[in-house]
Amino acid sequence: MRFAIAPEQADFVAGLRRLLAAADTPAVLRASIAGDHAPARALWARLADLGVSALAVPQRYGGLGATPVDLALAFVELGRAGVPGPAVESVAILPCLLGQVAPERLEPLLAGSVIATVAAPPLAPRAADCDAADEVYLCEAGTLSLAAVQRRERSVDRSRTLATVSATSVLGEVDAGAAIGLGFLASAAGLLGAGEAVLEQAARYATQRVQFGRPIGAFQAVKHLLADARVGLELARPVLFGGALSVGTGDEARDVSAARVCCADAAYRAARAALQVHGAIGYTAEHDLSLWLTRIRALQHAWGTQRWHRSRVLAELTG
Amino acid sequence: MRFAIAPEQADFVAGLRRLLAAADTPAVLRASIAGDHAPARALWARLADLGVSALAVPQRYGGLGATPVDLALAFVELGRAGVPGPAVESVAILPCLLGQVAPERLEPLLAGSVIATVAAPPLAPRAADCDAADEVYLCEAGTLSLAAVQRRERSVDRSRTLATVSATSVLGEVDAGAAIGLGFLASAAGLLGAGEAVLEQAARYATQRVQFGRPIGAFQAVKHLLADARVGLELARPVLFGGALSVGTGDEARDVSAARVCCADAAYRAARAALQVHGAIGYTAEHDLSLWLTRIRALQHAWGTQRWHRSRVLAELTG
Amino acid sequence: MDLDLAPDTVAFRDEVRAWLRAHVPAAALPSMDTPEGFRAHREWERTLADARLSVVSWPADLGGRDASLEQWVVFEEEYYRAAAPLRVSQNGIFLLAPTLFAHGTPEQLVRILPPMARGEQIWAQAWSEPEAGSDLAAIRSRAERTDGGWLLYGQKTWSTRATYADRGFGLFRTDLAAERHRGLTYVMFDLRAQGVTVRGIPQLDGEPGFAEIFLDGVFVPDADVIGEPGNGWRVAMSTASNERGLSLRSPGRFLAAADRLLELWRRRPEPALADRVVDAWIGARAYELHTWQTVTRLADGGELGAESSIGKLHWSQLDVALHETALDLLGADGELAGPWTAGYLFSLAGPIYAGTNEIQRNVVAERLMGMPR
Amino acid sequence: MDLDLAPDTVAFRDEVRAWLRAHVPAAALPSMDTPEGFRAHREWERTLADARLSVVSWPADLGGRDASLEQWVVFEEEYYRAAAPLRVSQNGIFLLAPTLFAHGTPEQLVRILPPMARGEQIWAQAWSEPEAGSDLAAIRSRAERTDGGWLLYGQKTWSTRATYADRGFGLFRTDLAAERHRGLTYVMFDLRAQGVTVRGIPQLDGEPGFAEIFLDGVFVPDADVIGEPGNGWRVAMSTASNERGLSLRSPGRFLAAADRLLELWRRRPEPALADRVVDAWIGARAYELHTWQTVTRLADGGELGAESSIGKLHWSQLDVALHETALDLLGADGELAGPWTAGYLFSLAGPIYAGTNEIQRNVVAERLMGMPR
Repeated sequence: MRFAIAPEQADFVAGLRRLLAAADTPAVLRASIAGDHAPARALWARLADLGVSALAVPQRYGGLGATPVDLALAFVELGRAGVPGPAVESVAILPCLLGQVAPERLEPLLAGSVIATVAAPPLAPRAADCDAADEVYLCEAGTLSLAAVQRRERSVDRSRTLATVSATSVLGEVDAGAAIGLGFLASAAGLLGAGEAVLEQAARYATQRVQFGRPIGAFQAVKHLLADARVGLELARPVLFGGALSVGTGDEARDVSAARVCCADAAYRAARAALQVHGAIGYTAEHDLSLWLTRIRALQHAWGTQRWHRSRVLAELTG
Repeated sequence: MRFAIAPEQADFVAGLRRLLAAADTPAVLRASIAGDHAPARALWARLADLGVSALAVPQRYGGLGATPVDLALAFVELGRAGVPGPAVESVAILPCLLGQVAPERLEPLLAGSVIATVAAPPLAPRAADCDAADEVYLCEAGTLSLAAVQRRERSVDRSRTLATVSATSVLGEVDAGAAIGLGFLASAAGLLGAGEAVLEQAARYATQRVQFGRPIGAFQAVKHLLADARVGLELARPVLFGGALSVGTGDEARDVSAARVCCADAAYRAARAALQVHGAIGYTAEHDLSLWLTRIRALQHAWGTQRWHRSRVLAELTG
Repeated sequence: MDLDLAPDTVAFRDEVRAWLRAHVPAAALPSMDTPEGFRAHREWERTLADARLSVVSWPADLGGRDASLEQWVVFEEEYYRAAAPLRVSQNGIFLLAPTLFAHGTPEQLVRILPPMARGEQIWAQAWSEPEAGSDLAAIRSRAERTDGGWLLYGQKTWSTRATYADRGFGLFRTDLAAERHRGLTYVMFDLRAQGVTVRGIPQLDGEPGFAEIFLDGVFVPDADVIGEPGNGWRVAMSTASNERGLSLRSPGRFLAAADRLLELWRRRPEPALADRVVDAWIGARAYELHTWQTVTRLADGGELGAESSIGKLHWSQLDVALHETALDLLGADGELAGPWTAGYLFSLAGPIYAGTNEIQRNVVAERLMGMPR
Repeated sequence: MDLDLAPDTVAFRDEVRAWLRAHVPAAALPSMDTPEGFRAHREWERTLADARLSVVSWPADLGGRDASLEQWVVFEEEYYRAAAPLRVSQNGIFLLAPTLFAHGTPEQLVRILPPMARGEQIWAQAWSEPEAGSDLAAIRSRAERTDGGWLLYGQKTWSTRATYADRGFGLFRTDLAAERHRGLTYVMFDLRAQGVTVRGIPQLDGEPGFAEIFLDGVFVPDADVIGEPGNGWRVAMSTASNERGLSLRSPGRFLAAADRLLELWRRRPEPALADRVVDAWIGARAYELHTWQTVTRLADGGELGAESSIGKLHWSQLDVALHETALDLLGADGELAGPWTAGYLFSLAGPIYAGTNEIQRNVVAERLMGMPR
């Protein structure tokens, strides 16, 4: 029993974090909001160089065939940095789906030259971030198809575009469970990372912002708000990796959904605390915090709601 | 529209509060815990002199035929003082039930010479405080009966005794809705009063107890705990009286259950805050706070749970 | 004790209800934080004023109806129930006007209030500064004495509506030697005057709902100072109490939102969320009844005072919880931009503005419960 | 990264599980806060010790098995799952013993620990005083120098188990001139010695789970001081960290409670409470996984440190919420005195003892997040 990341995993995380810290992701997100996806594409290309897009592609197709733990580690960093999507879809879900029926489509995906997204009704009724994607898929009733955008809709997170899609050509029958399970895990990881990022921003702000003659972090109300959010994140992290270790076992449904519940709750609590600590400035679109706040809210509803994941855990526990 | 108590109601409340403040109710409760109900009986006799036991008895039977608002005002004070039961049963519910089928049994009840309790399965499967009562009734499936204790059980509130009962002789068919509705209202009022009492105790303690060189009430964490509890109680009070005004109207079920939900939640939150403010001393049976804490928890389950009342409100709103 | 509306209130309510049914635009107006939306909302104020419904609680000679508090609460309830447009004039009519009624000169009343009532002058509040958010006494913007008036210098921020509004009001330091609360003066100024620069600040939804105001020698005549110079803190506090209290957050808003939540529940029931739905409705109802209690107290000559902090803590938390519940009921659709997400983002500001909830809890604990400072 | 138990841990777990199945009393022992219950629990400690299962993590020559942390967590999980009796010796084995291992002399180890392991000496903690609850540095009880030892004077309170225990341990002021944390000495003393008066304090459930201890010239030999005189604060802090951390609240306790909650849910499902039931299980699981993370870190030579405050905040709130959920599921039966109400009342102490949660939040914010003091 060694429930800690290995040195080579820590190295991978450190490399990823360095790349992302230098990438000015807030500017990338703002460009996406303005409809300019070129900066996001450039960032994705650099992430592909580091192997991110090849993580979940099996080795027999030239990918890294990384473990779910590695995938989760990567998504924590993507979430922390606020990398625009479609990440869960392109990196976590589609490799597993395409490997089953259209492995020839994997190569550009793992190389990062193609970014793709997928809708999976009824759980994920819309394809996310299709404006930034080269390919759109539809996975419905056990069938994977290429798809075309029907109707665009806006998300509360202005850097996301959502669209209902319809199938244009059928690729074949797939077992979607494993693929979407990886999507749940990646979604949980991304939320944890985003939650950690907003709480760090809030803690930094609390030591700098002075009101009533003291840094606001000296007030017990602010301390306790931050501490409670920290507790949530600290407890969510091991549940995330417990979920990653359960992938492929009989406990996967229970443990991955538990991870998603914990990470999404902890991230949301951290976001609320961060906004309260920042006060009015956190409410402005100009402040970077806003990019994470709306994203964390939006992702509560993506790839299964909290309610859906909770009832899945309960069914596993009592079924 | 005058949503405030009238001067004569304020006088009644003040008189009741004076009597109860002088009655050393903690000692009365401790005697009840020890199985000695004589002090409780003596207190009940004094309350009867003030008219409390006659409040809900119709004037045609010699009672005061008081309004539901008056009844609620009285029960707030009984709850605040921690008067042992059976109060909801003897003062609020039974007058209305007995008036329908056995008005001759009202006279000793309103005089305070008889204290009575009642079970009403499935909502109230056990008769409360039967050890302190002279008469035990069973109201089940629209029939009111005299009843005998079958099996005693302990409550988490050690001053309450619960018992399953069985009918010994049938008194007649009753419409129990109105009677039990008054019970809900009285239960809500008692909880509000108990909540106000524990919060006042906590606020007093917070100004006296010194830790780290300051009264603990100077710490923001303590202030905010108290303030949040206070908000709950302040918002519950108008809902209680809104419920009282709705009795007999088409909104009664909705508004009385809403009152019970608000008052019970606010009281419970106040109890938890009071315990946290007191620290270990609040956890001791020797401290008076303990008498209210266990009572507030017990009463969450009496005359309808919070869940039951919430689903009643929702049914009224959406049915 | 009763909750029965007076006969004239019932008549007034029926009139308001009928008028709103006939006049509220079928399609929602564009956001008032866009130029075209601001114009549309300004026109709506004019429409309201033509029916003498824009400022019902004001005296008749200033454009109102001398409505009682009871009638005002009923008006607001009807207004929100009808889903009528948000009030672009709210900073003026709910924040500035009460201050003028309490401290303004007769000349100020007749000059300022009628155009406010007709939407011809839209007012922006200018309370906060970069270093004075919750801590208003830390204000640094100043007004220097000049011939016949004052010159304003400094920076205001989080100024709601200021992007498109006509005039602003706020506190300025007139005695630089005085400490914190002292030496502040309550000033009205023209947002189009020379020396004013307004920069819109986009909110979470991307629209510039508030703005920064830079003031560089902006002239303000003596006639536009409210109360005595140096006495601005006391003058402002009556406004602040109004902002936190009855005026800005009438129960109608939450009752209407709770009704929409129940409608959503009917269409998409989810048993696991039942209690949250019920609690949202109960919370709105509690705030309504709490408001009636306050209305009665004020009608009896009582003061709003520190108890307004209790109301603010309640409605601000209720509003967030109610909207979170709606988003959760919407399931995967909960992230779609629409009325529920707009209401949700708006609700998030509740625990922050008009005195953060942390400060309100201090007020409740210290002033109402006797905790040491 | 893995969660696979080592082969010897699996073997140990199987042994423990089999032994517990064979030996845990079918009927629960009477409360250890009654004289007969205390005796029964003391005997159970002896039974455990006979199987060398009373102090598995201790060295073999002191009655233990040199169990690894991994094995200890597994032992606790099995122990709670088997609903085995509460440990009447827990103050000794979880609070005092770690202090002795860190600061005791070899003589103290061999004299104190074996009888502790066999339940022959039951220890009570004596931390708090009437004026020093959360603020341990405010301790006033004192130890005066005398020939060959010390004389204890003063009063201790909230002393868990002291009503029936044999010996106690705590901090005493030995240098009256020193400020707060300084001048304190860590002392073990006999609860039956001359000059000791113990008065049981009934808890919410009416049983004397803790006691006041009055000390009037109680003699303690030098051999019963742990560490250097005057250095007691530092010595105690290692115990306090243990109290808050891994030792006292093993995840097994909450996993077992969550399993019972799920069992209750199966019998009395209530859809509106579904999410609370799930969250209780997830919370227990999270604490288990968090503990495995800590076990790994400690095995790598890391320290528990301020992170133990995170665990304490989590489990204490989880425990209350889990029991509240159970009571709510029980409906009208929720007020009946029984295992769930007993667990509920016990859980209410969690946010208070071993450093209140308010203090734990300060620790998290200040030491882990860099907030100013």
